[in-house]
Amino acid sequence: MKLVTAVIKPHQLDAVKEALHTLGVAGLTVSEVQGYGRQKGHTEVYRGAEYTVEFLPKIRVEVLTDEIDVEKIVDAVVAAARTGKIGDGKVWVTAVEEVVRVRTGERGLDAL
Amino acid sequence: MKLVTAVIKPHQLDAVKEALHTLGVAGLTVSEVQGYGRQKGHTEVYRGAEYTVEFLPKIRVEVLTDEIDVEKIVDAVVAAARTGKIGDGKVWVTAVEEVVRVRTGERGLDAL
Amino acid sequence: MKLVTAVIKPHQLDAVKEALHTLGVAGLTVSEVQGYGRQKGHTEVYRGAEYTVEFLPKIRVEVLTDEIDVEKIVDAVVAAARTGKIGDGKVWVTAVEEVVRVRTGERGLDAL
Amino acid sequence: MPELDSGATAWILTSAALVLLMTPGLALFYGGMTRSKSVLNMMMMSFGAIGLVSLLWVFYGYSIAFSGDIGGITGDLSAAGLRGMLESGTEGGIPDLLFAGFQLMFAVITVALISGAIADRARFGPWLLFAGLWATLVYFPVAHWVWGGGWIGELGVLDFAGGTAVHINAGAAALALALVLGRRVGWPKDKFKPHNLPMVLLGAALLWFGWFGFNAGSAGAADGAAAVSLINTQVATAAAVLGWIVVEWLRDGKPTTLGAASGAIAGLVGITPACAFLEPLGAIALGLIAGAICALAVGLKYKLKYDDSLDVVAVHMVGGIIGSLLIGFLAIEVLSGEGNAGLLYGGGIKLLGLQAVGVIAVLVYSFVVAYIIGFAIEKTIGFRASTEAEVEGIDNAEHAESAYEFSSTGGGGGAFAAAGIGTSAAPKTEPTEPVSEKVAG
Amino acid sequence: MPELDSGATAWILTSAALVLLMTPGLALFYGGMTRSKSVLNMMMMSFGAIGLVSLLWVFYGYSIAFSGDIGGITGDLSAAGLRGMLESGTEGGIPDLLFAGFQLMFAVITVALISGAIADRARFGPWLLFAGLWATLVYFPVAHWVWGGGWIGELGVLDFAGGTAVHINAGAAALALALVLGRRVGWPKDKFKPHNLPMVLLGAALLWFGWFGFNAGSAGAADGAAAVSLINTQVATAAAVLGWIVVEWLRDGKPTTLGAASGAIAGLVGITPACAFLEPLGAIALGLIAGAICALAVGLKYKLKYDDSLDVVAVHMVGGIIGSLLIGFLAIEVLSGEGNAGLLYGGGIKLLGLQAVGVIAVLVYSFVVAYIIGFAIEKTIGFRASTEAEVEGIDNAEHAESAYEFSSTGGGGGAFAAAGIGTSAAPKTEPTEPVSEKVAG
Amino acid sequence: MPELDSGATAWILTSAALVLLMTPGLALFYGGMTRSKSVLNMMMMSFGAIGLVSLLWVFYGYSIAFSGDIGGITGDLSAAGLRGMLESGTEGGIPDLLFAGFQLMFAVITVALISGAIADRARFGPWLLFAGLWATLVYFPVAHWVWGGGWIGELGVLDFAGGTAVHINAGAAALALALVLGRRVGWPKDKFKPHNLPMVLLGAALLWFGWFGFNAGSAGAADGAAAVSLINTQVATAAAVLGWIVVEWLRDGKPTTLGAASGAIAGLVGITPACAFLEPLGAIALGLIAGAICALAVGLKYKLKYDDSLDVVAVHMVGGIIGSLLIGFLAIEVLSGEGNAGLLYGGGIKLLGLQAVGVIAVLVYSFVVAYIIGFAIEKTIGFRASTEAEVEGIDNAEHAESAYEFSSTGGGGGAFAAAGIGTSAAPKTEPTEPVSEKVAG
Ligand SMILES: Nc1ncnc2c1ncn2[C@@H]1O[C@H](COP(=O)(O)OP(=O)(O)O)[C@@H](O)[C@H]1O
Ligand SMILES: Nc1ncnc2c1ncn2[C@@H]1O[C@H](COP(=O)(O)OP(=O)(O)O)[C@@H](O)[C@H]1O
Ligand SMILES: Nc1ncnc2c1ncn2[C@@H]1O[C@H](COP(=O)(O)OP(=O)(O)O)[C@@H](O)[C@H]1O
Repeated sequence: MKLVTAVIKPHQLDAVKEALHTLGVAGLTVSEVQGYGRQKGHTEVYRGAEYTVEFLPKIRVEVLTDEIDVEKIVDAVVAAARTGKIGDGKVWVTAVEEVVRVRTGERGLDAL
Repeated sequence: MKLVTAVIKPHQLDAVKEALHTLGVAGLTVSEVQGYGRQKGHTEVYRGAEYTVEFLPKIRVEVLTDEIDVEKIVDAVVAAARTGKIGDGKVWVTAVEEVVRVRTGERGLDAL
Repeated sequence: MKLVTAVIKPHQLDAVKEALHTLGVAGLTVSEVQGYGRQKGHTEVYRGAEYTVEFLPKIRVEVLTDEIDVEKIVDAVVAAARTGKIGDGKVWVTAVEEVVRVRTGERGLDAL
Repeated sequence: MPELDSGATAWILTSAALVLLMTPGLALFYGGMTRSKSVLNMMMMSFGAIGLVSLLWVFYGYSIAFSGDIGGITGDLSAAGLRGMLESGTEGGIPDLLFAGFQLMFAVITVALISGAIADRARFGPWLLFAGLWATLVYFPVAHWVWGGGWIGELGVLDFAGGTAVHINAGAAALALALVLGRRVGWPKDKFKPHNLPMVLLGAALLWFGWFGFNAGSAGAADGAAAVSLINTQVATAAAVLGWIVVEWLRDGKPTTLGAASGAIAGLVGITPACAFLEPLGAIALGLIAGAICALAVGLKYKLKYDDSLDVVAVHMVGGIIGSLLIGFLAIEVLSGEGNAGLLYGGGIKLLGLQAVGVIAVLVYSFVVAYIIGFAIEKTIGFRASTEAEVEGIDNAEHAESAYEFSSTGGGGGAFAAAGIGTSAAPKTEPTEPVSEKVAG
Repeated sequence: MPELDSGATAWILTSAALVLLMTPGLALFYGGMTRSKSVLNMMMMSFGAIGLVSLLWVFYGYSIAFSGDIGGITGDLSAAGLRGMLESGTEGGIPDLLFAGFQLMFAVITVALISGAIADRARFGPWLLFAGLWATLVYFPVAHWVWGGGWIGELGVLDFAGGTAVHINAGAAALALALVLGRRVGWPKDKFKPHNLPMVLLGAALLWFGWFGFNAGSAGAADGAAAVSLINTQVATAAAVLGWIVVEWLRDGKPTTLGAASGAIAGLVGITPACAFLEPLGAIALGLIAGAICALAVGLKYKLKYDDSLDVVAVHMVGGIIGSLLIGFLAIEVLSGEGNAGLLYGGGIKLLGLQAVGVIAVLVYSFVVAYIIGFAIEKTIGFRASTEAEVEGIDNAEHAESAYEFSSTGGGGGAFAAAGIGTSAAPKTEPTEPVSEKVAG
Repeated sequence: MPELDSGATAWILTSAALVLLMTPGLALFYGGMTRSKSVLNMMMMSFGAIGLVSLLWVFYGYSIAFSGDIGGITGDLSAAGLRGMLESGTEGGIPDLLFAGFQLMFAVITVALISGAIADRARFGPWLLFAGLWATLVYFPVAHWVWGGGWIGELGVLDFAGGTAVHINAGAAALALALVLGRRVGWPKDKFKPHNLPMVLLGAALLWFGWFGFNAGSAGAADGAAAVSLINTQVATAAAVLGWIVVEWLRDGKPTTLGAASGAIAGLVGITPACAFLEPLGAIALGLIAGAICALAVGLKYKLKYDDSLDVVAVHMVGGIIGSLLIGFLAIEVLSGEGNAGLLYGGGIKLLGLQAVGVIAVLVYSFVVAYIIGFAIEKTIGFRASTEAEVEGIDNAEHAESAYEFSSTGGGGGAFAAAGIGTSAAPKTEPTEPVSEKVAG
């Protein structure tokens, strides 16, 4: 099994969710992160001095999936998250050795 | 070494922590996430219109461990996190190639 | 490719960011987590009774990198994050099978 | 018809506005103390009380409390609907209708005070029902007893601004409801930490500010009694802040902001019945005592295992008792009237005895009736929310809302806020027009 | 020169302070309803209005509204700069300069009210320009029409504290601006959930409190009219809270806190023109109607597809119309003056007709002029913020700030706060002295 | 004994309540500007000052300031404990005890103002000690100098409501403490961003509102002087809001809400000594100047490297100096008294000279004594918190609390809040009764 992790722009979450839904992926987990990259943050003023806010808010999306669907999922996420502007984020894939559904104790592919 | 990641219901965190403690696991890292799955969210009303809040708050628990304990840990987490109701979450295991304890620089099993 | 994950003390983030910058790492993703470990939390008083706040705020830093740089990055993070006091945190490395830059669709090393 | 005193009228107009502000102040004070998942429900209990009790006061409350007298027990319905009062006159220099408006605010806040005992677990509809019944069966008659020509006032019990009629009354009802509704899930094992302490302090500040209208406005005029009441209110409250935090400092090692805020309220409660009867040094003594004892009284609920969530009993009931009884020690004849000197000022035990009668009568009556009303509601339509609603947050269960929509990284910057998480994605129904189905729990 | 009445003066001094507080109250009420990325911009529109309109009032606003009269349409500039008023006299027992100060507060809040319609997307500079022009071309003359000796007042239209001059006036302008600026990105598909409901309730409470000065202060004295206004304001508002949440309860299944807060404002708006003319039971009827109808009126914007973001039209325009017209049904001759009985109190249709004339005149004039000013600004310097600024947060785009710097885990403990994230790392320039470059967008 | 004027009494009762509210307003204003880990400590410094200074005022403060006179330097102890004032009389139409209560509020806020300079790093106990000593050695005598029959007032220096006695006094002490306690860890490299700007605005609004009592209440009556003070307070403050944000707009490219709030306070401070002596246009000029100069004065601390954390020096000391000196330019004889015309209104240089004497005397005296007290405390029991406490959050270190318990995803829904994280799990001790050990740091 695989874990697809994506760091995307917050406003693209809806599109990504839709795209995954279309592929039949029913579950996912998201969290708030802050990204630092080529995209530069904005400046804020405080008492006449300017400060650069370097980190920008991003959303991390995690989807557990089987080996077969992983490519489709990556492609779907990349397509849905793209705005073409700097700061669109990254998607990466790692191997998962075991998955358990807590409610039932099912393991492996059944747990997805 | 392995990394056990669990996405659980917030109220089960205490039980999971206890269970891990019993197994002698002294450290863990938790974070706030939002889950989307078969469990449906609730509805909120705003100005007479209903909106579905689709994402539900979950806690992600991460535990670094050695190969030997990993099965026990997974079982303990699954048992402690279970309420039997939909939305109980997932537990998964990934391989870790290296671990370092920052304070001492110890590596591998010593770092756990 | 590799993913280096570090759980560090919040105040060390600046130093870690600088250290990575020096190594030429341009991007990273951070998130808020809570750590539970040997370092004990503080106590708060409520209505005359004391309660232990067990979890302590930590920052999780994630850096995607290639195989070659991974050791340098781990060493740099460990050095920068160290205060020598309990609770300094952990750094670990996992294997990544694929990385995509969302903006361009580039894959693998080009995506870093 | 006595002539209108425009200065007195100006002060009571102001005081009425000040007392109105106390109820939202209370909503903030209480709301900040709950967890973030039940703050709206907490605040709605206050706003609901304002809405309902204001109307009942016009319909018949004022009349029961202040119009006529039947055997010292209750007024009659001669002023129901406040009809005919538009030009009726100016009792003591202020328009009668202004007095009715000023007293309306007292009825509202007294009811709202009770709600702090049942934070996190009371359903809103049953609360409104309770509020209406308790106001009708307890507050209106008790106000008559104390201030409307009823038996307590006639007996000679002193209660300048509401130690018995307001605070003991509400505190006893709070105890009854805490018992009827039972303990919250996890209490007392878990800490129920205030989710927003600056909000608690803000609420306490608005209460303090409004309380000048409550106490000094109870003089009914802009005169020396109002002046004494004002300064005594200030210094007793200041002393109670110190009294409470010193107890914490000695006992726990640190003074807390929750303690400072609670101490302020304890001092305000304590000085309420006594404010026009003491010299400032007496008020300071009263405040120190009220602050320190109420700080200790908070421990009672852990000992006796009732979950008075926001300490209405320890602050309002206990504080009201302290203030009412200390009049018997500290009253000054020139202020409290001939024969009413306190024990420490050369008076006898009689005043203290009278005060005790007033205290006990209101305490017992309010407790018993509140218990019966609450019990009846719980057994019929159900007062307490479901465990699930309580655990997942009563705000959503009762009001289909959640209080805050921040994000971890602050205004404007948070990823979840930007992504619309929590704010949800698509509306279930196109909001072209309000939907008509019921909200699913 | 009539003698100074110190009681009346005391009450109007107090009332002026109360009305000033309403504008920050409004800023909180509105600010809590926006998303956390645009709360500062929302609040700044109110604070900017206080700053600018206060000065214009001194320069020429008071004079246009209240000094002299040219054809019933406008005052003159005889009192420009408020010069010569220092000792001028005491109209009706209070210093003229106090009356000018009291009325200043009305001008400020009326302008600020408009801003709720254009939340999340208005640039601050153009807003100030609009505020100044609208105050000059609409508010000052309309205040003259209604209260300064102009044609509406002379006609016999009753508006005690500002149903036409304040609420319909602001509400119509709000509708115009909502149309000029257009809908927000994502509206109406997305839910624009209030980011801080306790803040909304606090704002509503401060408005309610200050409104006693607004309504009862409009009596100009501490007398029976002030007393009637005060109690009517209270009970109408209480009734409107119930009216609004009952509509929600029946329609949606749950009463919301946003509904309770909105209901309060709807009640306050509704009673404003009528407060001194009704008996309390009439005020309750008015409040129930205003609360229920405004609750339903919120649906209009979804039907008609204009994005009046914080429902200024549904609450102020509709509420103002309801209150102004209901005078024609509910006025009591002994209060509203001979020949001014409402339809339900034995009067004729004439008063209702007059009220309708006042309503329509102000509504049309304000809408048209506001639309023209807004349109001109939008087409020249641009009124609406860029889409990017809107999506990423107008607070940063317009004010280089973000509202909050919390962290997920609360005060003092959050990892991001501790790490200085959001608070940024190093200043771009050494802050040894304020930098002089422009801020990059 | 002059007769009681009920209108004057009504207004001073109201004003006393308004001035009391200023201190919690200040707590919010300052508290919102700190980081979220030190907001409670900031607010507690204000609440502690209310508690302590109120009592000292009764014990001997009032007497030193206003009872008797010893060589123009200090009062005596003839009114210690406020004994014998219950019936003493009615100076100028209001009860003496009311005057004492009104002035009490001034003593409280003056002390509280100082605390903004030492945000994030002051221990609470030593702060209370400082507050008591500074009130005793500085505020009480200086109030005597200016208002109690002492040498500054006798000299002919004009200070209507406290430019010297309150603002310069507190500002100079703030500078002294900032120097004694030293810079915060990370200052000036790191940005110390306000954690809650809506809270800052709320605090500024409550200060503004309360300031009408402060300034117009200083008239001691409900008369023309009060009316002038009220409108001047409003328009000077409005002008200062514009003055400050225009400086920002020109210099930084954007107007900020922190600037608007700070500008309001600068304007209020500036107009305080002058409010009853100017015409409204003069007040506007004063406000514009105060707003603009204070905005620039904030840069001083970066130049001179002292960490006046929340800009007490730039706003209160500088603003107080501006206001006090501008009287010498803008005073109008008909208001300020014969021979007291300002330079621009045909007066001579003498008034300006006198004003400068008053400014310098208070500035030097307060700075020197505050420095000595602060230094003595730092060297004995220690004033500044440990670096660890400062970095990890002084709220927990000093008060064993944290301000907020939200969660990233909003009220009721957050995972950490639901899991009880931050709220902790099990109590260390079973809370069956309050524990007695000391809290571990
Ligand atoms: N090496 C990396 N490791 C982890 N996260 C990264 C890395 N590089 C970029 N990111 C994440 O991706 C986001 C977008 O990166 P950025 O360089 O700004 O844009 P782009 O990928 O479009 O060039 C960053 O905000 C950060 O969260
Ligand atoms: N494919 C998935 N990838 C990542 N997280 C998932 C996935 N499926 C479910 N989850 C997480 O598990 C939680 C519970 O899933 P849900 O389908 O609601 O319950 P259950 O596992 O009991 O059927 C979700 O809220 C989500 O956080
Ligand atoms: N087994 C583990 N799995 C995951 N995270 C851990 C583990 N052990 C420690 N951590 C993380 O590292 C942080 C520091 O650990 P701690 O034991 O307090 O200090 P140290 O590593 O210096 O001995 C913890 O707060 C926690 O976030």
